[in-house]
Amino acid sequence: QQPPIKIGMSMPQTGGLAGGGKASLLGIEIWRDDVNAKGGLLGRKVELVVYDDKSSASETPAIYAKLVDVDKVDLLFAPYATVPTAPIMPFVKQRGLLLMGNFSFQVNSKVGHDMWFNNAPWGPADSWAASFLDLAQKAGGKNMALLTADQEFAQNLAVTARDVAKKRNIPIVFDQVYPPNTVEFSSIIRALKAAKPDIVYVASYPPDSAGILRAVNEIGIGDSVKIFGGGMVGLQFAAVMSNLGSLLNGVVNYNTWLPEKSMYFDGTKEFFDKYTKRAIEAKVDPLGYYLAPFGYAMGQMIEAAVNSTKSLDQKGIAKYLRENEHKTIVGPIAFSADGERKETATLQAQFRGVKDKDIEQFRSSGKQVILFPDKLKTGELITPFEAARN
Amino acid sequence: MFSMDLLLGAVLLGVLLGCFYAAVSVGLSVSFGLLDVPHVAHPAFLVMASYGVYQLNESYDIDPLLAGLAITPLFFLFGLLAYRVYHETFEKRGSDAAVRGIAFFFGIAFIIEVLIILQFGVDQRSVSATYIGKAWRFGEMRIPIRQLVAFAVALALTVLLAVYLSKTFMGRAIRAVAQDEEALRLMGANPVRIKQFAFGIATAVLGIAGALLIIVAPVEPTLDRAYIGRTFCVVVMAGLGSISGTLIAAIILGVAESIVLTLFGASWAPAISFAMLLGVLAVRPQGLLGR
Amino acid sequence: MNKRSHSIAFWAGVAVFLIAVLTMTQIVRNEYPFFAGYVILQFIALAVAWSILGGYAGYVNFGTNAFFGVGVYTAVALFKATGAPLMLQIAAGAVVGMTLGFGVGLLTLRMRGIFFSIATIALAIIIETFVMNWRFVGGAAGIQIQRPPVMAPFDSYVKMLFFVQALLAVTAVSIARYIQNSRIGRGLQALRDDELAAECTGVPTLKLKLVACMISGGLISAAGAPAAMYLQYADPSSAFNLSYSVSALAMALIGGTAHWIGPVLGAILLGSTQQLLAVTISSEVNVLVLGIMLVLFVVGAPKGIIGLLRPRYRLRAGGKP
Amino acid sequence: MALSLAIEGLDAGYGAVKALRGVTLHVEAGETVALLGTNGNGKSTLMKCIMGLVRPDSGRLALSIDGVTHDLARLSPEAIVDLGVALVPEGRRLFPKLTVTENLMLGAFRKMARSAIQQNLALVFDTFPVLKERRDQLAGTMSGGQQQMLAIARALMSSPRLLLIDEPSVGLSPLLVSQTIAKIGELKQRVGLTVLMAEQNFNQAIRIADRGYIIVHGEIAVAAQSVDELKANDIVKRLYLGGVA
Amino acid sequence: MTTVAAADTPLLQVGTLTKTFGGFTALDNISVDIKKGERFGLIGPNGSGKTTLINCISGALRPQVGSVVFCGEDITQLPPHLRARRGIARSFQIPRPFRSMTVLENLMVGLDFAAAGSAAAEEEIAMSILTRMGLAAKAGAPSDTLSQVELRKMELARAMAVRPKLLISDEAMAGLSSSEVDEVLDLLISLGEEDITIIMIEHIMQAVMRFSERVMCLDAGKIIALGVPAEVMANKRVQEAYLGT
Ligand SMILES: Nc1ncnc2c1ncn2[C@@H]1O[C@H](COP(=O)(O)OP(=O)(O)OP(=O)(O)O)[C@@H](O)[C@H]1O
Ligand SMILES: Nc1ncnc2c1ncn2[C@@H]1O[C@H](COP(=O)(O)OP(=O)(O)OP(=O)(O)O)[C@@H](O)[C@H]1O
Ligand SMILES: [Mg+2]
Ligand SMILES: [Mg+2]
Repeated sequence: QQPPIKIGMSMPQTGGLAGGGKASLLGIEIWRDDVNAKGGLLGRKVELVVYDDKSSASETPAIYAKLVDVDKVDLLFAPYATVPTAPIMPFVKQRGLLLMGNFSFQVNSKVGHDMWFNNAPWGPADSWAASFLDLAQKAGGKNMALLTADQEFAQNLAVTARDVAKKRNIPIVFDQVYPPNTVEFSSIIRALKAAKPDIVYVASYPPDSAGILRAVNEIGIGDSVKIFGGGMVGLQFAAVMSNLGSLLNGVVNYNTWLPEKSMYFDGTKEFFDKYTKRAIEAKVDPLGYYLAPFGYAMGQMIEAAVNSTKSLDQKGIAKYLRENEHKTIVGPIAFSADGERKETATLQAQFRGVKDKDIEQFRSSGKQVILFPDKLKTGELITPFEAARN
Repeated sequence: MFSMDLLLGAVLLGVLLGCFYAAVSVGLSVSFGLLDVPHVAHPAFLVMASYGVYQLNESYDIDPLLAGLAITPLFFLFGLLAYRVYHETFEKRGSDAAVRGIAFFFGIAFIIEVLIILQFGVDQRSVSATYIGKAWRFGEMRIPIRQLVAFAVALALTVLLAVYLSKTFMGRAIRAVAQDEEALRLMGANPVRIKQFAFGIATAVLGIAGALLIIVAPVEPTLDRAYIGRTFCVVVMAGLGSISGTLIAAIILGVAESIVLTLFGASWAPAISFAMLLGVLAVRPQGLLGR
Repeated sequence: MNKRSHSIAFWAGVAVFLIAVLTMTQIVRNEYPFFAGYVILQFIALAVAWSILGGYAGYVNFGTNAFFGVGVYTAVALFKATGAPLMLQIAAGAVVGMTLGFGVGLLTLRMRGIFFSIATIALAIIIETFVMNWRFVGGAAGIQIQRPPVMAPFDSYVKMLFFVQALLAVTAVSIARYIQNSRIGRGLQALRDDELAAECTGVPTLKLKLVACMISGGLISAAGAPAAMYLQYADPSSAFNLSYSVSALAMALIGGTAHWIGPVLGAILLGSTQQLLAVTISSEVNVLVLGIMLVLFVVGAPKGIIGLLRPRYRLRAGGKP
Repeated sequence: MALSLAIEGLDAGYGAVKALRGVTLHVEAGETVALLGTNGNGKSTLMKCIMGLVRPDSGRLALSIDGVTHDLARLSPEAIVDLGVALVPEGRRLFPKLTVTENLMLGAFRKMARSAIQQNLALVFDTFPVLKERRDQLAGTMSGGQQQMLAIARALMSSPRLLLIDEPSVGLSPLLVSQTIAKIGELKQRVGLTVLMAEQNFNQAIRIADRGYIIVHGEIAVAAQSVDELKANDIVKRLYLGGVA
Repeated sequence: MTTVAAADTPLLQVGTLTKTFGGFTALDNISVDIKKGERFGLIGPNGSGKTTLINCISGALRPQVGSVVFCGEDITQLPPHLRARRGIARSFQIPRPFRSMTVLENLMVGLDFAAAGSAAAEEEIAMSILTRMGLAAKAGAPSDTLSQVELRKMELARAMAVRPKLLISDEAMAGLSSSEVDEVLDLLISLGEEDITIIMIEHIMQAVMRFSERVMCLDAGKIIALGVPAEVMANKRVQEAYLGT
């Protein structure tokens, strides 16, 4: 019996990122069980070594040092999200280690590590804002309001949004950054409404996304608004979605995977069957669309690379990952030189016909109609925003 | 972008927000302001109450405010128990209970956070009620009804507590107990029982405050950390133990936050409200209505 | 033992410790001990520095995170602007920390007890907000940092940081020990008990408070300054994390504040438990263990670990917030 | 109105410090008994034992009221206060951040006293007019002597039957000392108060005392049956009557 | 030995001092000179402003109007610790011990900061002061275990440890028996012989009479009498407001 192949990672299991971290980990665990059921990799079982980084950047350096130097893991996965990932980028570069990224945003742009591969569908940095503004301009949007959380992810989105707007000569009539832990958005929304924007681009964090939508519903946002949303983190999670219910209608927001017919690939359905069952026991997100399948896909890519290179040589694996397109449950994935997706596969989707207090409704198609990218599109934008809300 | 209308709206919304702050702080004003218990777990208790309300709302469809009222007796008992534990294991022995108490209650707060995570998971939770998500039209203005609810409840709570503390024998004993326990004993009152009872009240109030918290915005297990600064800020700015001061301080804070959010941009809001706290303390080191 | 031989023993101990640390960096290949050890040493420096103000003088500083973050961002700003070497970053961190300490010291003029503690929380939030809005150092999004090449005799940057942090911890301990044994210590203790009586007995309370704030603040910021190089990344929410405040206070109390060895023991215990928990019981349960430990210790050892070891330290333990 | 306090063989102290040794003493209804002794001899400790604030190591503490005997060593201070015992503690022990009125109202916490608040308030305001003037001042900002008055007044608010006073004259001006002592004497007549009083101002104390004890190193050295006997005692002569011209 | 001329310049000059609390005037235009080596008694009804006056002299309070000149230097704006270093020490009427320290350590604070010397010598001096105050047996006791009277004595001892030129005692003898009063008086008088100027606040008349070379009586913040003890005691206003005889 050969020793198992160890894959090491930290994962936020407490703190602000825990919700995503747990769902992501469950996706990876399902892959591990699948691959082990098939006899493992290179005939060896796969074992995960996972530590909690408490959603904090200051914990991860020591954890990854331990994974590499003490646990002597064979491969590294990154923790969910940007903040915990950022401090380990220089470390893996110095050590020449392969790192599979997990939904972080632009952490490799300054480091330039050539053995980094992000599983997220983000693609080029500006594609995100570009796709939203494409939709907005097509709907007749001429000026933009920007409301962003003072958090790294949202700020990164805001920066690209300002750039893209500038390039396209879209004036920004309102640009506010709100601090974490803001309780009440009524005041902010009143001010935003007073600016009479056509396009409202919101980059918010989970606790705030709900607050913003509530305030929008209560205070109103004005008939001028053609499109609302874009970068609201949180609206991908089942708990938030079922809380907000009908308040979601009309919002156009980014997503990564949705139960629309264009999104099913080889193994996708089987994956969600397993996930749904296990999520209940593990008390994690019951839908798990946003992160879990990408955790699984990360495993699939490693599986393919190891099986075809027939070794655990990290350079070889990196080379394979860089040069091939990979079939996964979230569709084909190909990487560009910086380790991000060659082409963006970040969805923009509009909520429609959502009722209150019902998680199950989100399992059926049509609740979130995909507007972008064209390849995956399942419907057209309803505009203006107010019209799309009923 | 400035307009009188916007300013007025900001003030109005700020008053409502302030009342909400008062409601979540007033218990602390008793437990910390009057009893000198360094209750840094107060916000954790608050979040726990919100989860209680959530549970009732979710499984029995009880109105969140009613649910808050329903768990109030439970929280009263919980407060009695919590104080008992604090007292027996701790206060009884240490002369420097105050600083160590901070560490103790931080420990308790961590434990509560984790227990909530184990029971409910890490996702956000919120409740539904007819008045959530609706607004009351007031001329041009639209005021969220959930904020009006917070306003009314906070006002009622503070008035009730203030009257209770100044007009009843028990209330006066509660205000005296931290100043000299032995002397209070000489008055024929058992200081431990008084403190326990007062702590019970301070915790019971959290039942309703917790309902408001989850009515106003969704909660998640570690939300308490965001409220440590805010609640202590309100209580200290008020002047320790002053109930009416708590309401005033909270409203000042709410209005300032709201004005800054509406007119100057949100990213400086926390700096400004806490700078105001420093300003108040610089002029009146004992707080607005402190003695 | 008399004072003199105490001193000789202490400095001999310091020398042995530093030599051991240096030797370790030369012979141990595995880097993990240095990553983890760095954090523990940092905790020692923080806890000892905190207790100079919080323990001796009884002014409970909740703003440890403010000083820590200021140290981090002084280093970041300096490094980004001039590429200054590590030692200069730390020195600058210490100076800025002392300046901030001076400001905090002025708060003690008017505010006693918990008012002071709350004011330090407020200060931390205000400074964090400033940093969040300061685009040069990356603002809220944080900033990634490329380490310069490591200097001899070290073969890895982390080992060097480990040694540097050991130096900082030793500095903090030496200063705390000096204060404790000098009349400054007695003056701080007197003003903790009764400021007016101390003043009327000839204790220059304002000066002592300012000195204590500046030393404590300078040391905390200095201990924070290398964190940017350690993480090779800095972001406001990590640098100004409230957990630094909680940990510093908890470690000092768990160890006991009557003697400088208390915070050291507390930091070693809590720091290594945290490190150990993070890599063993991996889930929310490790926070639970931490919470329970905190509660058990303050309950079970009212005078801290040193109170358990030497009951005569009954006096001087802890202050009023 | 039968009330008597009987103490037998009382030992008490603080850990290693033995403050009282075999103290035997009794106080009968309507009496005013003086307790003398130089500082640190255990007078206050004795008072605290009677109030239940210090638990005796051994000995008997019996308070009989209307034929019912209560073992004070087993009762809590609150229960003892409820029986109608009140102590004016040394060091005043006021609630510094409450006003004069609030301090007085707390004096009437005991259920029995609540109905008599108005009478008692009138009584103490009459005794110490300055308290009425300063009714809204915070107790902590009053002068030393004013605080002492407030402490006595607060104890009277509980309508006590047995009043223990630890050094009532400390910090009071000569005029107020004699007024206060006279007032205590008057109350004794008016409401049948029984008083046990530790008082160093011997000349004032014997104006109203019926008899007295001298406590030396925690032991009762002299139990005088009358004021004259006290005056004639050697220890008293040495401690209180000698020296100063 | 001091020259005649130097002895003539007052050690302490208080000029037109006025202190108000809110609307209440606690000190009203007080002027008084105190000579070097003088034993000065300060009396007055409760709340007449005695403590407030010495608070202004020691720097614990700042007067609204007026000046305090010590040894020819205007110290009105100096903080208390600098006044302590120049030689002004005081005791507190309501004791304010350093609770976390032993009695000996309490004294060491003053010796360390106001009268610095070598550590070993300091401890000796502290012990000798304690012995003179009759507190030697309590030197190692934590100060929070002292009785009230012991605390007052420690207050005085701690003030002495500052090695002052001017020692202000605020009712340090309250609660002492007359023989103990005598002992403390002897001590103070012997300090006076060492050229230390002493201001003593007391309500114990024998003590004031025996101790003071001059007595000043305050009433409602004003000086109503100032002179040799017998004169002041004979003053009609003093008798009405204060002595009551
Ligand atoms: N909490 C305590 N712990 C230890 N010893 C104490 C405590 N309280 C008092 N003592 C000691 O017990 C002895 C008796 O004290 P007590 O207060 O009863 O004396 P007293 O006769 O009232 O004296 P005084 O006239 O000074 O008030 C004193 O020596 C005192 O130091
Ligand atoms: N902080 C304060 N606020 C309001 N009034 C005050 C304050 N401090 C003192 N007073 C008042 O000033 C007056 C003078 O007080 P002071 O303490 O000087 O009296 P005293 O002469 O020392 O009296 P005693 O003999 O009773 O100690 C008193 O009426 C007192 O109530
Ligand atoms: Mg006594
Ligand atoms: Mg006085």
